[in-house]
Amino acid sequence: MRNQELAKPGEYKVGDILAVSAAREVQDGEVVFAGTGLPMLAIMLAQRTTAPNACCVYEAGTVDGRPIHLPASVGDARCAYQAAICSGLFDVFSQLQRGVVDLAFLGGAEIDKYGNVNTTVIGNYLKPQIRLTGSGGNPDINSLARRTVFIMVQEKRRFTEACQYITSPGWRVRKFPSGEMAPKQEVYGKFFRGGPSAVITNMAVFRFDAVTGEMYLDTVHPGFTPEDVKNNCDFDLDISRVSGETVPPTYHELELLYKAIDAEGIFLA
Amino acid sequence: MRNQELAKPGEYKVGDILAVSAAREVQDGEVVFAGTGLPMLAIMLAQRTTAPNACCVYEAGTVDGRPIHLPASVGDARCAYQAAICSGLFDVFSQLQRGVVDLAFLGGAEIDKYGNVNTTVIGNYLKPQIRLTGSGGNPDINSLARRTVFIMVQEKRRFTEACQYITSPGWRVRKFPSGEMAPKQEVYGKFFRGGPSAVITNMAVFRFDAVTGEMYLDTVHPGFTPEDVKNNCDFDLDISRVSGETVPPTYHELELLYKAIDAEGIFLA
Amino acid sequence: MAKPSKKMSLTDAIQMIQDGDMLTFSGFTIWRRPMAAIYEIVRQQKKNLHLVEVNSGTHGEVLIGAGCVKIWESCWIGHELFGKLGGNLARKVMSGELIVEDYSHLHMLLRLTAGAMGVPYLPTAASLGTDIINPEYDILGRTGLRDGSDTRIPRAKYQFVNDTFYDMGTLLHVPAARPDVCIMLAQQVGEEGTVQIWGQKFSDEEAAKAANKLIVIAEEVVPEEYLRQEPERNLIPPYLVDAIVELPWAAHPTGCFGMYEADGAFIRDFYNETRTQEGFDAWAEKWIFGVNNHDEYLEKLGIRRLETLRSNSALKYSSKVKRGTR
Amino acid sequence: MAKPSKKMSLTDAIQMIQDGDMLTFSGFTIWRRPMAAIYEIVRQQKKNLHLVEVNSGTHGEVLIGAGCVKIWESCWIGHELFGKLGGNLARKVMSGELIVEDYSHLHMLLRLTAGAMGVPYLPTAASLGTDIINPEYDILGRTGLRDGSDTRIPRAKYQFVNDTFYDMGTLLHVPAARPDVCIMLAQQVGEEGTVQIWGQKFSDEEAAKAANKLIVIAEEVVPEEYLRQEPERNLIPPYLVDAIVELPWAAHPTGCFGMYEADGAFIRDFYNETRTQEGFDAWAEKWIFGVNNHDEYLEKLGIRRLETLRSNSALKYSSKVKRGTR
Repeated sequence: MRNQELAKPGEYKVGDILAVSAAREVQDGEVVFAGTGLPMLAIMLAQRTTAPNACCVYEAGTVDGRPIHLPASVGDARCAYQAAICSGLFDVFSQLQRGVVDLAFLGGAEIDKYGNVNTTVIGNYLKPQIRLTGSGGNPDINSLARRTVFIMVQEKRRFTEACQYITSPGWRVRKFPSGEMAPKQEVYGKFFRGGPSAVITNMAVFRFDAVTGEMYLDTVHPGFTPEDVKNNCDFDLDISRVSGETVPPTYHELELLYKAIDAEGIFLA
Repeated sequence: MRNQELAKPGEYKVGDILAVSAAREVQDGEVVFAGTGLPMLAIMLAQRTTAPNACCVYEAGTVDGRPIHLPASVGDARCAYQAAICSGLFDVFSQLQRGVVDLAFLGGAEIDKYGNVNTTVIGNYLKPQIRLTGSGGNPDINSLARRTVFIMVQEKRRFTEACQYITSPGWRVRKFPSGEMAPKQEVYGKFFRGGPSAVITNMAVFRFDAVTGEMYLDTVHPGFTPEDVKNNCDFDLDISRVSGETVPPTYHELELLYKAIDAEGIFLA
Repeated sequence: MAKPSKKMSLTDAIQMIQDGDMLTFSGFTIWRRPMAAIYEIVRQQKKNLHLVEVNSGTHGEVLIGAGCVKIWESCWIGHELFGKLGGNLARKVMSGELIVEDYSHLHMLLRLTAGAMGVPYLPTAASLGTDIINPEYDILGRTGLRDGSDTRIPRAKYQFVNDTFYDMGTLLHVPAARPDVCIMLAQQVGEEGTVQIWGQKFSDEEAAKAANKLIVIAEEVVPEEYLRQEPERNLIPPYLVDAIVELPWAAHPTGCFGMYEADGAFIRDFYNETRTQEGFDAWAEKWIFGVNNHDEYLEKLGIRRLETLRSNSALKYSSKVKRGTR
Repeated sequence: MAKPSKKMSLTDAIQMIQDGDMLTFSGFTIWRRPMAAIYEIVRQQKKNLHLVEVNSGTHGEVLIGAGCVKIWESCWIGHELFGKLGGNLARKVMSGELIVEDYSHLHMLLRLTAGAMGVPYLPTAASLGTDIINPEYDILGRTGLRDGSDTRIPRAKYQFVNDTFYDMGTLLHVPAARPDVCIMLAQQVGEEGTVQIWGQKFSDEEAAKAANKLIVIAEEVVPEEYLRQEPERNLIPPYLVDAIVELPWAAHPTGCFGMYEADGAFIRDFYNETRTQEGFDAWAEKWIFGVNNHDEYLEKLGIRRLETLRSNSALKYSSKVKRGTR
């Protein structure tokens, strides 16, 4: 029998609750774009629990792979094992733009209250204080998937009033040529399909107000209070709508993560 | 030893001189787009004689096939035999637009003095007297290859002052929105790469004046006079520049055509 | 956990198509057309279909001859060596029964590619200077169908646009096509729906991905793991597939790479016998309405005829069929 | 008749590249990068290169660290798990030594796709609303390089265009990229130049076809007929190939599907040791200038290290390499 009992604080690590919380965002039958790392654990865990018919697309060009060893990158040969399709970027990004992707997992160095994300520079773009990796597919995926879920580290400097550089679009974005902020719906026209639906950190799960597009606190991981989270946000976080505590991993989920999905200890050291 | 002697009138048929004349338009190392029928014979003959490094692209998606049985269509499985690539239309038409195609063989129901071709309708387009097959890839290939060679039947009604409908662009074409006639160079801008370089019929070989873009008679097949050809043109054909008689097939070429290339008698009955 | 099955009967699959739907197909001229599905569309008497295809062929001639089609957007119709034009289309366009919108081959390919890429148009330099882009010859426009009331029909046939990035000159924008349904004939489909196509892919990938629904007629349904052993060879993932119908010889009389040759004699007879509407009706009575299903159609063709068409495994085409005069 | 051979030495192939050339590459992040060619570019001390690539990785970090690059147009650089950012690029962009033009992933892919399709731009809805398309952040424009004097640099970074076919809203046009040279690493190449790639194709097809010249670094040169037995598996025809160089392990330390794993430890060392210019120079002295050719590089790595990375034939990746903590 699978042990569906919840693990107690101290029996799981930060990565575990991140992976489990992310997995719970997947609905059965969805087409999911996932990047390297925790997103892989999340989709693989979801496929083994509540979303057996979810299909995972990796941006390097594999569709619905069934790896028997955890890939260490979306370009890894392991992604292609028992995949339906092994093609390339043009195939999968065209499908993304065509509208087939339901959900995507993304990350970022900095996020603002509208879910805009920065992975490009710290400081002035024209004279960067720190240059980061750049956008990758983050903005494309975030533009064109129906829902996105961000997995982030909870730090005051990372949860900011307004991103120094918007790499990836949230619910209020820049409308060019003027550059003024406007709702995503207005900027995307008939291409609008949705946007960030959750942010998952080491402390909490956040969601976005359907009208204002502002982030609010939804659940707090066991061991933290809403105030702890608020203190780790640079903007004035709405903690009035907290729905409760984040459900921790079950023993069955932990077993899947450590014995099956990441048996080699690649992301869950 | 190969018999390189020229065959005498009566020893070869119309299809033979068409195929041989067309083959002679191929330069070694060229990338050639060919359609079903005589163009296939022409490129295969050229590859076995003067252009061993010419490469044939069929529009259904095969590149540099080495068929051991003559394809009956560009979509035939025979086109893929020992091909370098077996892909699809997007691949080969993108390469065409990219500019890799040196030469293409095309046909048509009607041609005018500027090399415009009609394969769409006879009569008024809006109330057609006869509906033909439509453009196929003819205009795309003719637009984007460096040189094109048309293989046609010589009839007065087919060699016309101005096509009733321009399916495929010659040296003077329509410039929209006004629709006035203008040089192809002007309409194509930096996409201009060339245009029809020869028309080969059952009676003669025609070429085009580099300045005016008008068709003139180059060589006449054995057994015909320039006047015969002029009488089978509805426009006032320039016969002042005839360079001589079309070189007939050699016995070696005929042997290749009948014993090797079209051994089953598909196009050369 | 088992994935939900998409296998169904041909009848059920074709019932997914509504009158007035915009359709597209796998294949090229007389190759790998989903003919069994075409016959079933005629049997179910679908009406006012809007075909959008890179080129047409025997399948289009059957649908048009049977009166199922209202609008045809494409660039070519005929039967290659076995019939030099589309007699049924010619008859119906000359009588005004059919709306024909002419594009060129690359234009149609790009229209489906745009649909598959999720963009409303693509640029091209192909076929500039021709009457294909003559604004006077925009038939859907002349017919008043570009008013936006049918959201599948773009507001213009083309646009002329100057390139300001590299000063290449004036290009065309051709509008995306997003058919309601693509019917694809594939050699092999996995039990979950992974599609493998052998030989030339034609414009199948673009057609399938541009469409909102995909019906796959499979010569063979095979274990999903079998196709996944070499995912590089597969074309379409299961989540794009809405229906799977397993039927052998389902492209007949068109050809199917690695499985069977085009039946030239059958196509030539079709071409010769259907130049008139009476001729078409008689032919349809014999080959479509006169058989109740695909099995009966195959019985009527007979095993000897089919075995002659069957491909040689090494060559991927038949070495038995008589093709020329020698 | 024998076709002219395109086989040559790595030295000769890299001599086809001129100072100032616009380059692009096969692969994705730390996978199937033509590393042996990258090292040779550094050895030949090419200058002012202009890289245009969907994403970069270890190869880009080597070229940038060595001072070969003037302009980098891309969307990402790093080493995945083995180094979270591109330390050499970061250093040189922060010091103003390198011109960086940021696009998004799909933008860069479409730029190469436009080049491969022969059109000057493609439309997309990706990354609207972001600072990537902020006109203030058009670095090539700010640097005065969009004046048309370099015909490879488009006159604008983007255009905003309204769709009037389907009223989809405002889209972007991204300009085509047409690199002078693409360097591709392939598992197998035929004697005449047919290229076969195993596993994910990444953006290789677009990169190769967008470029004016194509240099192929092949793990194996095989008989042409062998690859032509299954032409559906091949990616690039011989006439697009300008040079073939046969070198085993030529992607090391990046991985090569079906042949060998990425050498994570080697990449991590590179990342850690090259955060400063002095560190880079010492690393390059050891691994690039300190060996005369690819054979010496492999000798230095040693057979045991390479054999650990070698793929299992059934799995297509190594089952021997230690990857995680368990």
